[in-house]
Amino acid sequence: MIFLHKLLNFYYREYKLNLSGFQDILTNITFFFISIFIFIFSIGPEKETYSFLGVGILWTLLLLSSTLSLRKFYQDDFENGNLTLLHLNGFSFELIAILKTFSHFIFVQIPFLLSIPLASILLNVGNEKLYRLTISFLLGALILSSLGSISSSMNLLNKRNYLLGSVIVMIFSIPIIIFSVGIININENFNSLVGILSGILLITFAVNPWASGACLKIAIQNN
Amino acid sequence: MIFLHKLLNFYYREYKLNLSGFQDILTNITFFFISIFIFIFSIGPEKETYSFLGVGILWTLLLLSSTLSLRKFYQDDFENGNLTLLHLNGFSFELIAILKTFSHFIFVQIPFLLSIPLASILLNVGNEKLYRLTISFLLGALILSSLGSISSSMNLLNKRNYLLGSVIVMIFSIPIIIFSVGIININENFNSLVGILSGILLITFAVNPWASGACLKIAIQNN
Amino acid sequence: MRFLINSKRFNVFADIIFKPVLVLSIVLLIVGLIFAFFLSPDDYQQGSTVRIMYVHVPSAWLSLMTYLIMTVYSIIALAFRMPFGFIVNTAVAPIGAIFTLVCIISGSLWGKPMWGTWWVWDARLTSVAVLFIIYLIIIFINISFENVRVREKIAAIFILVGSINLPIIKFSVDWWNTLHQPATISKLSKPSIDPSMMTPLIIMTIAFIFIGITIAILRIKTEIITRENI
Amino acid sequence: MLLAQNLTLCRLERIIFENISISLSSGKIIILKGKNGSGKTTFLKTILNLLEPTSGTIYWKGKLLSRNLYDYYNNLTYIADKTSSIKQLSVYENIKIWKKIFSSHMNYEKIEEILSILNLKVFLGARVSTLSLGEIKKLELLRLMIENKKIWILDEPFTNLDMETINLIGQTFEDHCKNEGCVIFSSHQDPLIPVSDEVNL
Amino acid sequence: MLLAQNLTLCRLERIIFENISISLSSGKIIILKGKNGSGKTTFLKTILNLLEPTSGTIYWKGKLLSRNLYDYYNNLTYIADKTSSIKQLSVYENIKIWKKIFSSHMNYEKIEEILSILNLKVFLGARVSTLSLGEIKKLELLRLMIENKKIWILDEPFTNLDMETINLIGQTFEDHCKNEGCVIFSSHQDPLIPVSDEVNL
Ligand code: HEM
Ligand SMILES: Nc1ncnc2c1ncn2[C@@H]1O[C@H](COP(=O)(O)OP(=O)(O)OP(=O)(O)O)[C@@H](O)[C@H]1O
Ligand SMILES: Nc1ncnc2c1ncn2[C@@H]1O[C@H](COP(=O)(O)OP(=O)(O)OP(=O)(O)O)[C@@H](O)[C@H]1O
Ligand SMILES: [Mg+2]
Ligand SMILES: [Mg+2]
Repeated sequence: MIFLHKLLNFYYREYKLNLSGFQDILTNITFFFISIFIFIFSIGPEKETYSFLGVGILWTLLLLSSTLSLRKFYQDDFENGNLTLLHLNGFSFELIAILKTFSHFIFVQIPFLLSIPLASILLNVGNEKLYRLTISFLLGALILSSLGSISSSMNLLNKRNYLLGSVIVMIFSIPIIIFSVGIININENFNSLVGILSGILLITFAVNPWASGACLKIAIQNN
Repeated sequence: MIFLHKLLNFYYREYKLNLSGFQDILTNITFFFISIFIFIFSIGPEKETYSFLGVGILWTLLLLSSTLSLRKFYQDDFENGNLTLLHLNGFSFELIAILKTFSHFIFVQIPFLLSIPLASILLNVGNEKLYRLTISFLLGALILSSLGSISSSMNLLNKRNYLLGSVIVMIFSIPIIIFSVGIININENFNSLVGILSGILLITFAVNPWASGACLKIAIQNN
Repeated sequence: MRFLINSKRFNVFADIIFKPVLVLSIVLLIVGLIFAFFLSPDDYQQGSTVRIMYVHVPSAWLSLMTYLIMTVYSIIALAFRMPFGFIVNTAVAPIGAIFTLVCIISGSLWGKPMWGTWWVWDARLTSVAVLFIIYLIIIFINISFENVRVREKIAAIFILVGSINLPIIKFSVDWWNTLHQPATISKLSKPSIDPSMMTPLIIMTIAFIFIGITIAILRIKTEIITRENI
Repeated sequence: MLLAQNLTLCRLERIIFENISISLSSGKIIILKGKNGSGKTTFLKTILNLLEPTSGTIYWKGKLLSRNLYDYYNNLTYIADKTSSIKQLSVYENIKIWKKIFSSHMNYEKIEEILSILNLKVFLGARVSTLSLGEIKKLELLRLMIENKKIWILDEPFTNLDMETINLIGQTFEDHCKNEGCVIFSSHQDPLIPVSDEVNL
Repeated sequence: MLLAQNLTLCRLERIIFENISISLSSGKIIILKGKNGSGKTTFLKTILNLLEPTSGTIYWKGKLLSRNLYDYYNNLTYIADKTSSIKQLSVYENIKIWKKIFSSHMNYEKIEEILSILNLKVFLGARVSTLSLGEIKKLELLRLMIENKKIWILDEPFTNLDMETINLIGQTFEDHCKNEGCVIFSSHQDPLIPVSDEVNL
């Protein structure tokens, strides 16, 4: 019970930090839609192409949006000392890593996931694909959040080169994206995709608290 | 002479801030290429498609990547008081805006521009298109930097909704993208494109120091 | 006509006309709906889906009209330094956004039976979608900037720049060869449009206008009050 | 309760402090004095177990600190030399977050009372970044009350504060000691308030 | 040289300070005293022309300040209450940037000499974020020397510093005044160094 209470309180804080209200979620979603617009404007309006390209565009945007928010992952809380504060109040570094990962998922990825149905109408992604897209996005977004946690905690150790973390995330996510887009478009083997994604997810989940926690600890020591 | 000296010193500082070494330029370019790879993988390997889509994809990536770096535009210097410091040393807010715009162009956009030839090979953009692409990118990147300056100085007044600036830049860049991609692909009227882009560039150049300068001033007053 | 540019006069005038406008908008809406659903014929081509038109077209017109009003007020406010223009802009933006949303949703609902798809990327639809996003951004600007004096100017300038979109929306069907509405347009532009379809359309349009005015009065008045308290 | 023996810490081959021992028990106020760069902050971080000492051991309630960390952390409040309030949120929102994170049972009337003693009540709705530095520091010190723990570890609590507030805080320290609490804080000036023990770095 | 008459500033309908006049001429050290939140920082920002006073006028060399801003800025150094060194760069890089930005002609031997007086020389290659707060503040004060201007405007120059450094800085102020310079600084404590004028907010 106390633990649950603690979690809720952590997320109250995250909520306050990430969103000052509904309008922020809306801005997020608007951002995605404008990005889609931009793709359409630059690629051209031929609708047949999109039923095929749509999946790829959505994946690219998911990736870009999670990269976009990587800087905020631990940086702010680290710099103003709130990470230390949390740690001194009984949140172990590993727990912080897990909670932050989910918080990234909830406050950054979920708004995106919510806009997928509408986006898939705009991009003419068919209904059958939509189902598979959503499932694989749910898994993929969690993977990206975990990777993001690892790389942005690594970034705390490396004061100058903030892009490095993003690059690591992107390199790791290339295989994931190839798998997903391929299989979603090919219309076969969906279960095997889910299997593979779940596998990767489990691995990153297992590694994340350990790796991020260690990085956070060293970062706080060296600060 | 003194003025020129001042400019050079400003850029020394920007250089130190943005790139503490060659390694950072590399990271920047890597980032760009990974995005392209992801695009290729997510859309599939049909080569014919790319020769047409390539231009659009490059433009979109240019836009997204300059949006990606908007947060760094004024924020850091504003928060640690360096903006005030510069102002008190004879850099008027308008001058700061102009210099920062070029600094964004030099340290964020130029690395992309340098990598365009390679990228256009990957995306199978033909040689004739490449020339036109490069010219229009040069102009487009300058426009995007000016727009970025305006919107990120506006964001200093708005403590919460940090995506708003990016959204505004993206909305404004829609017409630019339509024009550019369209004309580059259609293979005609290239001179008129250059004319239009130069026109927009001049307008944003004229507005930028004035608008950004006003925002910076108010931001410092309210801080 | 001073009430159009002066908040005190506006308050006085609004108090007088508010109740009649409210009543009128309700009555007109009911009458219009009755006409639209019961007293107008099915289209020989489109069947009863043509009734969507009585929502779609008025909301489309009003979304454009609202933006036009905002553009005019932006010019007034910026050029002649009349803060009432900023007040109107802040108050009216969400109304325009809602009209645009209604237009898009009704259009999509109409498009599914007519074109076989909810959405296509033709010039008119795209430009309306951009209009919607512009409305959203104006609202975000109004919400998220702290300094009132600054944000109203930013919003006004943004409105002015965004108004380039209006002619694009209006004339996109003429300039580009688009999917939007080839059948009905030629129909409506015929000098001899069926009055049984024209009447409900006009009534609904006027009803929408009055609904818009009602909400606008309420919002402008609250906006005036909140500004006095700063 | 807290016993640190012969702590030594080296950083990049440089000895920051050497052979420092302290013993903190209830009712005590310890001041840590030293010049700039003498290692006060580093020492406090060491006894917080954020840094590992190169040699020396720390005990908490007789057990090795690292064995008993959870209990230790449950009993202490640390106020760092930098303020931790979130600048883009309002004072009220910060207090609310603290109340939640520290699972505090202090009610809002009490908090408002303290705020009005600190002359902060009018700023309840103001964004923290618009406060003056001293006001931000005072807000930070409010955490002592909100967390309501036994051990207070403070790093330069008096910077940016005026004499009036410093005296108020000295008073608070004494009250806290009377309630079985204890305080250790660092300062590079003379202790402006009565202390019971002095450690020189 | 600098003359401020009857400055008043309101923020959000609240009067921050009212009817303050100062006159700064060469050889003077003015201290600005006041409690937390009394408006010291705001006042300094006003005479820096960063904020517009609600009423009152400021003159520089007899002319209205806003008419003569460029010359004014050419003659002053402002050290804010927050440090402006760039944390992720090294001390040396920061100094180099400052030297360039302020077009300083001071040579590196001189700078190293000052650094060694301030006990900072060993940190020349260290990243600023690894320094202690006092050391960062000392680094910031080095700007007084690098810029080498006539008027020094300092916001709480003594926070985070130990007595030794404070005395050193007091000495520097006096030397500066002897060289036709002048100093205005804010503090919420008693002036720890001799001053020639006191303004209470
Ligand atoms: C989401 C999709 C749609 C959007 C965003 C949209 C938008 C608009 C707009 C902005 C107007 C006003 C133009 C003006 O005042 O000149 C308009 C008018 C109209 N629309 Fe649509 N529309 C959509 C779908 C449809 C569909 C599917 C139909 C019917 C097949 C349709 C039929 C009409 C008609 C008849 C008019 C009145 C034309 C006129 O008098 O100028 N629209 N629409
Ligand atoms: N941007 C702002 N908007 C509104 N109020 C502000 C703003 N900045 C400062 N204030 C208020 O003005 C008052 C004076 O602030 P100022 O920073 O000048 O105080 P100070 O004398 O420097 O205090 P300290 O000794 O704590 O540094 C404070 O009450 C503060 O809350
Ligand atoms: N992460 C780090 N890496 C290397 N050296 C460090 C690091 N952090 C601090 N130091 C050095 O350790 C010494 C002690 O620093 P510390 O912050 O403990 O000093 P302090 O006594 O708190 O000083 P002040 O009174 O200025 O706050 C300083 O010389 C500092 O440069
Ligand atoms: Mg310290
Ligand atoms: Mg101050």
